Amino acid sequence: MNDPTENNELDQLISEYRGGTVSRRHFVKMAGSLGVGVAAAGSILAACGSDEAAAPATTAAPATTAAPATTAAPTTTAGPTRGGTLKEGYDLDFSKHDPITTNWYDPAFFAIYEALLTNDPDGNDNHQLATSFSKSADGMEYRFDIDPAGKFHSGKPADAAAVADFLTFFKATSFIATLAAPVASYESEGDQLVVKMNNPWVGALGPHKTGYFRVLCMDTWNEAGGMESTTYGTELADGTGPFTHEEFVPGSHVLVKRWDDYPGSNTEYFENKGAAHLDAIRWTFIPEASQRAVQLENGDIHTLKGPAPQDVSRLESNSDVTVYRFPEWSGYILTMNQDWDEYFGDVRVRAAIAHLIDREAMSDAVFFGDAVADYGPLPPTDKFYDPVVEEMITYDPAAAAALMTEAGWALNGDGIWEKDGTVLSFEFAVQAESINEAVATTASAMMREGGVDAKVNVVDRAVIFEKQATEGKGAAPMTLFYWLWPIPIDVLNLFVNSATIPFPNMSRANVPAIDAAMSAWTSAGTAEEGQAAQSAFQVAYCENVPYVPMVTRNAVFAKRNNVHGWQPTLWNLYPYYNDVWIEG
Amino acid sequence: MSFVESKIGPGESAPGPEKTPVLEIEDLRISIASAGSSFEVVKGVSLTVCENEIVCLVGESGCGKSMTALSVMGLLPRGVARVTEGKINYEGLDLLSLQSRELRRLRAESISMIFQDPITSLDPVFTIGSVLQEVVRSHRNVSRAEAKEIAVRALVQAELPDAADRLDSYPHQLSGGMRQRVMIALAIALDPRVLIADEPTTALDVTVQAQILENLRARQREREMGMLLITHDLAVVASVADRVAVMYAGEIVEEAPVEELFADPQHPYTQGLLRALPDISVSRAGLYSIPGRVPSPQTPPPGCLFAPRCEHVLDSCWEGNPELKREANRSLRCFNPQPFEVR
Amino acid sequence: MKHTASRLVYTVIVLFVSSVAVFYAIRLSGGDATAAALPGSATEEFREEFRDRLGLNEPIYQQYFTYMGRILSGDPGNSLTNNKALTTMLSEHGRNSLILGGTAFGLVFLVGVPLGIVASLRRNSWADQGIMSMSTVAMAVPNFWLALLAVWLFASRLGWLPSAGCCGPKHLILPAVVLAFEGIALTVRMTRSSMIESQNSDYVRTLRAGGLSEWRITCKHVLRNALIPIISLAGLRIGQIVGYALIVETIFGWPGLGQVLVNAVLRRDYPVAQFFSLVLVALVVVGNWVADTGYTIANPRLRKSS
Amino acid sequence: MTGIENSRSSHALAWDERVAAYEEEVRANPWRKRLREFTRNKLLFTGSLLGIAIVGLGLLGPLFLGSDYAGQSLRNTHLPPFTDGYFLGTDQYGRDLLVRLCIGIRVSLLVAAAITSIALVVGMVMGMCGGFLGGYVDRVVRSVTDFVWGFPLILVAVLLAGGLGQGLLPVILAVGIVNIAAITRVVRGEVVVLRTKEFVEAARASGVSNFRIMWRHLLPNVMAPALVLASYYVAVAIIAEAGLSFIGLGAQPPLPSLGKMVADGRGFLRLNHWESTVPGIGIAGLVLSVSLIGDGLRDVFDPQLRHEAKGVEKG
Repeated sequence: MNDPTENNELDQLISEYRGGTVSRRHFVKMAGSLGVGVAAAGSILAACGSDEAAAPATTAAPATTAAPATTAAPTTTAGPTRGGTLKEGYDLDFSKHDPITTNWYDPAFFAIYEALLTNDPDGNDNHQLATSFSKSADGMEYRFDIDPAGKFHSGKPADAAAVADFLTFFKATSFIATLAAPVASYESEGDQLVVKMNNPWVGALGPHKTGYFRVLCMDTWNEAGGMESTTYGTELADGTGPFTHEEFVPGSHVLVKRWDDYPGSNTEYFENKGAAHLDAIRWTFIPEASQRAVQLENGDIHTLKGPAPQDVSRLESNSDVTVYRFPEWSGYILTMNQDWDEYFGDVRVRAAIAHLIDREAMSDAVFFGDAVADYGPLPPTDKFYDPVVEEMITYDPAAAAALMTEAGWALNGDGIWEKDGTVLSFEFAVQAESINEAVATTASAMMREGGVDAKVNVVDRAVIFEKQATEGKGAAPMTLFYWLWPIPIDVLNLFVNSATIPFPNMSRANVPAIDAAMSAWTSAGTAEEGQAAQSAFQVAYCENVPYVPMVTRNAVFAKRNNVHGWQPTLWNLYPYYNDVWIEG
Repeated sequence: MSFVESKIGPGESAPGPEKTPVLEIEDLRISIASAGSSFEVVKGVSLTVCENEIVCLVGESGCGKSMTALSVMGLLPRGVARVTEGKINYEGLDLLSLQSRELRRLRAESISMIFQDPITSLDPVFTIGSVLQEVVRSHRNVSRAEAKEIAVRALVQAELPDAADRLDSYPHQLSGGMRQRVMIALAIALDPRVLIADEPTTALDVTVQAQILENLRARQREREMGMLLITHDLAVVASVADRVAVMYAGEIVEEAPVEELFADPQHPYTQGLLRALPDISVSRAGLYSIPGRVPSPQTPPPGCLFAPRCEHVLDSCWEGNPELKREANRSLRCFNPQPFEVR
Repeated sequence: MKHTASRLVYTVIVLFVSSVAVFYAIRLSGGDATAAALPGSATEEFREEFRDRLGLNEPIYQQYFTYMGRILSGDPGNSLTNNKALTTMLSEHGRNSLILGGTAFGLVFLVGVPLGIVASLRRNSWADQGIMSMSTVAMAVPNFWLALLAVWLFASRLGWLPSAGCCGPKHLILPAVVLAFEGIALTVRMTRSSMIESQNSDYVRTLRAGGLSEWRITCKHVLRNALIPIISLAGLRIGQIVGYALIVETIFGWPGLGQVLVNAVLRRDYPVAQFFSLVLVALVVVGNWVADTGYTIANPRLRKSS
Repeated sequence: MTGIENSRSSHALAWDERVAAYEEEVRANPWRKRLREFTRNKLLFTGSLLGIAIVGLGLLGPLFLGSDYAGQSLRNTHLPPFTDGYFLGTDQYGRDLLVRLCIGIRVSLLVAAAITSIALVVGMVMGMCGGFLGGYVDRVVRSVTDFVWGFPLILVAVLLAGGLGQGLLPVILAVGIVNIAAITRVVRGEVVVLRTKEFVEAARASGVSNFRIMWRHLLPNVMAPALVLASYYVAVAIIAEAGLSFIGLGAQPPLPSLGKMVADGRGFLRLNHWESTVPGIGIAGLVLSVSLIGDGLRDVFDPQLRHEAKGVEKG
């Protein structure tokens, strides 16, 4: 079902490349992310008449990005060996292993839990907990077959009733569940889970593949105290995944161990049909960005997510290491809190700020080119991306100045916009983390150049939440926010919908056109309706500028070459661990 | 004269010329280096100490008498002061040419020394018994028990009360006088031939001073040691000395048997010192002090070093430093000696 | 002994005052405890209920007494972020910190004292001047920068040592050396001047006059006297190591008390932040007391009074 | 005593003059001797030269280079020294490292000055009151200083930063408080000795008020040792500020603090190590110069300490 859009994208990419708006390197990267193999990319380039298409230098990068093609034929003939602890370096801190109450989901969710479905390396739907599924012709009902003999780690049954139990509760309690708003109910009928829709929705399966919709055992969860539990997710967790929860130390590490009773996965593309090869997996949070690559190079860790951007090319040139890079479903955005009406009440001010951000320069400077500019809410790789946004809030300081003047602001003696005694000078709160700080520092300097004085205030993790969530002027006027979500449109809905003020609608945006576009999306029954709704959303977003979209970085994963079966893809946030084994 | 009669203890006959010298210092010169420049603090001192004889070296502080004493022991502060010329003979051995190891053997065994400040001169972290025994055992190949016996005997001889019980005491548990007795015990434990005492009573209470001196003198007499006693206190000199050498600004200016010196001081500096003694001048108009100050090493006077302070100074005194002239059993360094008047 | 006892009373008072200071400092800091414990989606009512449950809505002095009561009863509570018992965390991370801090502490004295002795014995020689110049420079190099340079050289460039992690002997080398570095430099200087002072003391002159060998005087008497003031400053070294551990453990990813504390402060995990600050302060205070007692034992002048 | 002067010969007078001239030279300007010691003192000389160079760079540099420490040039990032007109190169945002070094030195110096002033003033007052007044005042002073003295500085700062938020103020307060204890201890020790001196006893006997005695008689006497000590604590302050900025508690971006610059550059050691090497050398140089000056000052003002340190025997 993805193929048509993919081809459209590919066509578009080729035309961009021909038109000279996309560099060769960029092209290869993008093509790789779209599942085009190296050879194919090379031939496309050749067809485009690039004089250096076949230069050896170009093949180094795509060799890794095109990994989906190469894993099909592993180079080693020896079979997987059992045992060992996979040590994985990780660039984010850990949140507790409870899909219902967690703040975000971690790679351990992919080891402990399973969702109904997942994406295969090509982005197609594949089974996980469900053994098969069907969709009714009118799009109002989905039926998932669940193995009646399924068990959670605790030994409690993981049958259709248990799954329905969880999803029903989840939909009723978690704010994340609004992602699946068009779902009317989850019910079990014998060995089937029946998902009934309020309206046919083209995006219905999307949320159910994410980490939050991973199925846990409600009985265990309730026994541990339910919403008020202080133990679930920290001391215990009960899912159906191939590994069991062992240890959870935020700020340091997380440990899971093989579940020997794992019955095997329903996911077709996993080669391992039984219990996991690995004895255990240990994820270590490495807050110091530059340490991550060093630890991988030294063999202290086997695999890694998120090396510092400046270290990526070095890792790529290391013959012991394989690097995977593709655009992430994420974005760095500036929030502009409209409770600070004097600054951001006027859309022209917000648009002016958006015109001041030189996204290409930011991408080069902070990410060493490993990022793409965002001119609208969706990353350019999203299948619903509408290039029309590229003409709207572009980098254009002159346009910014014109807008400010039109809105009645004038530059004061310090070169900062001022209107009726209000100086456009405000706090810009940023969470203490090196890339966040770098993005914010760059953005702040760009704004200052255009007469907007956003004073960076680096704060702790616990404080940034207050700066974004507190009602009224208790929150900071501007903050930097980094979102990461496999189905961008769904999470963006949360940030812009007037129903989610004040949090997570951090800008307190209340734009009827956006609300309307979002509700059109959640009631879109066909791909065409979906595309129309999303295009409308993107245009409304760029016209009203609730946030300033800036850049989407590449997700970068790396592994040492003695690790096999570890396969990060564009489509899931994290790799799966069923097939992973360590050689030697 | 009254000073001599005040002498403590048995006033045995003055040492005769037949006595054998145990320590001979010849033309000793010592320099101190400081802040890039160096200057002489001892300028050609010659001195002889015989068996069973107490020689007192007298002078104001800073005149070089302590340096002279330390140079005998080879204990001049390293890197700061050094002997530039001269000879120091102990029973025919030239101490200055000895290896440090040989010199170390002589210390305590043949020549020992008592220092001015008993408070700081004992290692605070060891008991006095352990230090005494350590010294004994470093020279004599004896058992612990024997060393302890020697230590106790020395302490008894130094008249430390309850000597045997004090072995396990730390210095801070003893009074100043007791500590000086420990120092004496250390010095005499190994029966040295020469004992050097540098202001041994200066830091003590007046009541204790006499006892310590008496004890020192008794030990010296019974062992017939040669003793070099350094002091600035003429009362001490009068009470124990056999012969006296007076030092001024690094030179010996007068040397004589004690009775003769007190009866007939010839150098104006000696005369001034005597005149400054309270029991002489108290009947006169107030306390006497020698006018002026000791010349600083940076600005030495051109001729006789005492000229700027001398009552009887001549023009010739400003032109050249007089030689030390030996006459019978005394010597003198002066161009213009005048008879002593008690004023 | 009376001295030691009164120091003990004083130590207890200091501990009490510290506990109040630490408690207030952390409680008054900004940031919401519920941010650490609850998901962003939690409602305000639920947050309020949570604060009630933790007693965060009571008057702060009452919170203090409740809290101290729990600590003294041996159950300081659990972490807000992962609900681990603080006592368990203390034993796990405390062990790591003891390994690192103990090694650094050992290095400070095992390296610093001998170097200082060598410098003092070869005074004004090239060895002395070399050691002293290096210690002067070493004191000027900030340890966080040193840590970066060490990682860059030994981990990145040469690949001899791991850049971070726990807990093998190889992982220990870099953080321990970095942590000890300034302490070593200070100890070298102190040992040297203390040795020189001791060498020039009157009692050493007495011992020389007693004919003892230089070697014996130095090894037994000079050293013993010179080490006394160094022992008395061991307490300060403990404080320094504890303080720097906050930085060094974070840089090297060493899962000790310091790293946990910094993390807890950053995420407003009050129970952990309070408890671990208190533990570190207690460590410093008790360390000072032990050093002081050691000083008393080593120094006969304080041991018995006549 | 009087008789001699009449009979003074021309020789005697000539020598008197020479001595008098020498003494006059020593007495007339006690600073001259110190100055001479100053120039002769290698530590002080080297330290001062280094210090003057670094401080001069901080103060004068921006006059010539401009003080646009925040200005970015994203096309010129990570430049090594001597490239494209950037003397020390640029950082990750293409900001001129030389300009940032200059401003960073200023920040370091200002923070160190603030910390040391606080420590000096409060420490002197507390030390003098404790040492002179004795009794329970002294007991309180001693308890407080002993209490603070043993506290790990970084821990104090982390706790204070929690309470006051990030920025330079909590750093100044935290380091200031710990340094107060250090100064207080020394001043108190000096005053306890001075209290028994004749001139103080005399002043007290003649009914001079405590405040006046402290102000007129004690202050001038404790000033020199306190200043010498303070020079050491300038070094402590510089290192502490850098360390705290390094872990993100000090200066907020884009204001450059040397510690923060080291932290910013740490990710790019492989790429352009100068980004953290330059500020690192800046800190080390600053601290080195301050501690050399401190050592030198101690030699000049406190010769006894020097003799002990250099091994010249007393007496």
